[in-house]
Amino acid sequence: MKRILTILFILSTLTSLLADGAPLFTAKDRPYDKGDAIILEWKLPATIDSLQIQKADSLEVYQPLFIPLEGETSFVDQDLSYDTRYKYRLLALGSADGDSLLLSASAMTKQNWFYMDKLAYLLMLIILSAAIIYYILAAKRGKEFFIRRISGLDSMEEAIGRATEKGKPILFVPGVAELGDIQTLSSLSILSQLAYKAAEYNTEIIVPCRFSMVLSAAREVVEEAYLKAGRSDAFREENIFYLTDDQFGFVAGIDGIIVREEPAANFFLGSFYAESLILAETGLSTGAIQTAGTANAHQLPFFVVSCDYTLIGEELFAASAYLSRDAEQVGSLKGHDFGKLLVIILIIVGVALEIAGISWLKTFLMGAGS
Amino acid sequence: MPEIMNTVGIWLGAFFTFAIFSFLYKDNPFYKLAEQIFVGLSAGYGLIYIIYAALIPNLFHKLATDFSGNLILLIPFVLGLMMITRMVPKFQWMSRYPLSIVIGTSAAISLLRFLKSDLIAQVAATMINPFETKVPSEIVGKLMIIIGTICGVYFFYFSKKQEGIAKIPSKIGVYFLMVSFGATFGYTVMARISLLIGRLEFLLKDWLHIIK
Amino acid sequence: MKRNIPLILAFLAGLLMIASEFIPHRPFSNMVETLEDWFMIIAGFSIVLGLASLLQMNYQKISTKAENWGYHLSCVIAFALIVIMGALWGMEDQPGLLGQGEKIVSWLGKKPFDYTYDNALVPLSATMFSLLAFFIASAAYRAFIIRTFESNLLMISAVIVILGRTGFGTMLTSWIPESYRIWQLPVLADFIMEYPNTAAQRAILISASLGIIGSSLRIILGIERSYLGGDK
Amino acid sequence: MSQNTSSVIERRIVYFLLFLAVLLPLLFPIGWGSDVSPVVKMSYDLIDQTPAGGIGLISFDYEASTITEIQPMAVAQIEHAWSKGQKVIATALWPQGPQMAAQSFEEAKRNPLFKDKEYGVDYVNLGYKVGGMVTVQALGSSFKDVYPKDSSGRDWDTLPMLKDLKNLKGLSWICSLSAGEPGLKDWIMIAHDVHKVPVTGGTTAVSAPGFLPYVNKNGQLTGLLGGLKAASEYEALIGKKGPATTKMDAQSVAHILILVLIAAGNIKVWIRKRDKVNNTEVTNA
Repeated sequence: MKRILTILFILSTLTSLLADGAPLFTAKDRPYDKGDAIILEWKLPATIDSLQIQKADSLEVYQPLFIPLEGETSFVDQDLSYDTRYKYRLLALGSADGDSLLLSASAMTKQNWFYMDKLAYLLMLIILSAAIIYYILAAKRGKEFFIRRISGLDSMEEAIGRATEKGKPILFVPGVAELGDIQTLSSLSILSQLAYKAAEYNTEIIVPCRFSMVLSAAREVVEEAYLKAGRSDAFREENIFYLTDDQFGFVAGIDGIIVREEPAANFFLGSFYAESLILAETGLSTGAIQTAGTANAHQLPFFVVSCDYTLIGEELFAASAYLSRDAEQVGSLKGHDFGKLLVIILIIVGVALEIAGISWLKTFLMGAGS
Repeated sequence: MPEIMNTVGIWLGAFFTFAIFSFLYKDNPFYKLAEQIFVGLSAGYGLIYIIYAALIPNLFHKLATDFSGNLILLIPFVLGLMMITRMVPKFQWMSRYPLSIVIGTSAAISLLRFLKSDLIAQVAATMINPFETKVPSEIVGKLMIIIGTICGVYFFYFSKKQEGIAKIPSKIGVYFLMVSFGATFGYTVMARISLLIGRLEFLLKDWLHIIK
Repeated sequence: MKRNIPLILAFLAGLLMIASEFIPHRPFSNMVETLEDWFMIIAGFSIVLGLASLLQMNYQKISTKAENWGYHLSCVIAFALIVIMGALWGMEDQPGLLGQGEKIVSWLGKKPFDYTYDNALVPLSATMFSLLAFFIASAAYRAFIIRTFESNLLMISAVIVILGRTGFGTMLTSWIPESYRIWQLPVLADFIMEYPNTAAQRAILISASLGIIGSSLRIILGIERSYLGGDK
Repeated sequence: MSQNTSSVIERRIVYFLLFLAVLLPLLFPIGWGSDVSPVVKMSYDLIDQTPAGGIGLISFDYEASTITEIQPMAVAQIEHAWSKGQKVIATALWPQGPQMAAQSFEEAKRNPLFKDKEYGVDYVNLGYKVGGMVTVQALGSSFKDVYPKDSSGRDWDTLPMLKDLKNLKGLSWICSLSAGEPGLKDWIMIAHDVHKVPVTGGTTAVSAPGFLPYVNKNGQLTGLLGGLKAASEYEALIGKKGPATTKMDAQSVAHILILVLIAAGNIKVWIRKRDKVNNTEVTNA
């Protein structure tokens, strides 16, 4: 026992000597990554005045890589190729000219099979997916879930009614994003409900699209809705059309439609950017009932001030479940709500731990979030 | 000659600028003309651009110079052609294959990206110790972040009636949303005015040479 | 069957992407980049569908002499013009069917395609964008009205931030002593942006991301399939 | 219907007022100064305290897309340096840089005070060199090796102001007007950190926060101009009603107008409500 203690003592003295005294410069492969980064670390005496780190290029000539700010002791060299050896050297100038130092180090990049810092990320993915799938299955087995009122959606019927009364069309803009954007897809499932009702009321529905793939999908969705309503004779393909890929060209075209066709109800649902206010203000000037919805938080204020009803963030994704009362969608919504509870609990626990000075939870999550 | 054509170009730009501005008064022939030219030009621009910037360098050039080395590119090539089958009703079903691959992939990418940066990162960023500093305004601010985030998330809780005591956090959440909407609106004013300044600068400087 | 294969494809594609996120080793590590290139190609082909729709709509308006048909004719002409220019002389450094068009460049100063872009599309786009300056003013005039508690919050925070962003706000409140700095308008505006605004934005982001996660999952699992239309 | 017409007219009035609020300050500059932030003052002091005859270098590391924000800084700094009897060298790490430099010199010479400034004596435009940091490093050993000729092909030796200049150490100050990379960071790392020449910089408002950490006690960056507001502050310091000042004026007037509109909108609603109350009373009686 005593011997072990002695050895430990000597070891610790040695390491502390190393740490305090001798300057140190190391390079090592970043673990658990795709082999694209090397971590450089250094420890230098306090008398060092200026520092520069250099890296050998393909001709073995050292080029400046990085000049650390005062107090920095590490650097991650990124965007490297895997399975390659990289050489570095550290050049330090002391306050007196004779005091300069030159240290070199090298390391090999290596590809791994798992990103360890993504563990929290994978766990969250599994928990959330499991919850959503669980509730979907429960709903399919016949369990009923409650959904609170979403005022923006109760107006939909009213809007279609108004359009029918006036004999004017309905305008539906599925956002300005590509089909791959989930907001566009959510918008299309709302369109499917809306087109079904419009078919029932025998009211025309106009859908301008910014991208060809959105056009294809929108046509499928509306045609299917008319078919379901038993009105496939009334389906008019040319009412779902493409204008242009250009953001403002698309907006200019829609503005023209709004002032000339004067739709009685406008729906702007999906991903919107700067054009939100242009569309909503133009629509307001014709006196249409306007319903908008987007998850792009920075555009919400503009819809809120110019539209009659606005679906805020998640409400856009909840809309389709709310309108259709389809068991699978309602179940999925219940799963999202489980996620919200989890988030609230995590935040409360996290804040409590932080106040207590314990921060492993935050660090664990941060690793996944960065 | 290029100088004259440059001037012609500026006059053209000025004409289109006025044509679009005229929409603010009301819809009129100038706006209708500018709008339709805009749609036509930009659609044509998109076609040419995607041919020169995506199809030629990423596909045709690679296949033409090294066909056997780029065999894998035949997959997107065929998928792209399948997209076009939509124009022929009989083969319309073929376009569903590329469509479903694109959507399946995009859905997975969105799922991962939003889980990471909008869920986990935001939750972690909210785990703060409000009493770390001694500055009162910062303590209040940090408490606001914690309470506002929790109540805001609760506002979006759909599967429970928000009545009685359960209504309070939801109301607080709405108050935070309103403050945020007002602030975002106010913050955006400067950027929007800059756009107009840019257009007027074009008219006054490049076109009329009134200001330098 | 015609419907099941696409659903299986969507499922496999999604699963592969998720795997590639967590596995840093080849062949998974650079899958996202590869697929992004592929999508550009697929989107490149599918633009034909949109253009067919655009031309068909315009043709219909022109041939039936519908209202405003003349304007639709100008749309088609503009489209044809820029496509021909791009095809003949190319854009930027890219040669077209007639090469680099040195002669026309010496006359026009640029390639015709680039000339049209700079002198027609750029001003059109920038002016359309700049309409926002007017709309933001009229929206402020109409919407920021003292009514309910909620709408008052909306208005007050907007006014504070607008004031805080100009020299005017600094002038109004610079008399407030340093110890009560927080009540100086620019400081207060920053406070609102940094704290309550961040809180609300975060709530929107977090809950919307749950919606996106759920919808994506439903798509990958083939539960959500309205984008494929019906069985035909 | 009548209410609809009146709201259409109201909207047109709002649009027209906003148009005037932006247009008039551009035509007739007001010159409202705002408080000068300390980092802008540092940058100003660097040039202000350089003795006459000193040579400053401005690196034009931006292109046409950021001209609105950055060009006014270049013009103001050139005028400032000239007014102190200094000479200015223009270089560029971005291909469009030399063009931006030529425009800026031309603009500065439009000021009657500087119309006699002579090329080669008071300023030179050396041009663009590819390579970013490597170029800056090479300038550390010799200017003439990197720039045997200037941007218009004149030999180094025919330009009198360059006679005694060997390398970066011969400069009194360096300013990188930078819209991205390569740019300011390279100048800080080589020109300041290695050769100890004071470096200042100008960036867009968006990227300014990223550079603020370099304004530290080591003096890696001597002051920083971030965006149009900083440019207008600089113009105020040299007593000039320049383009940045006019644009900031237009911003301020438009902001005030919007506040006035919000007030007017509230008064309108209040009056309408009061009228409605009065009307009900009349009918009741």
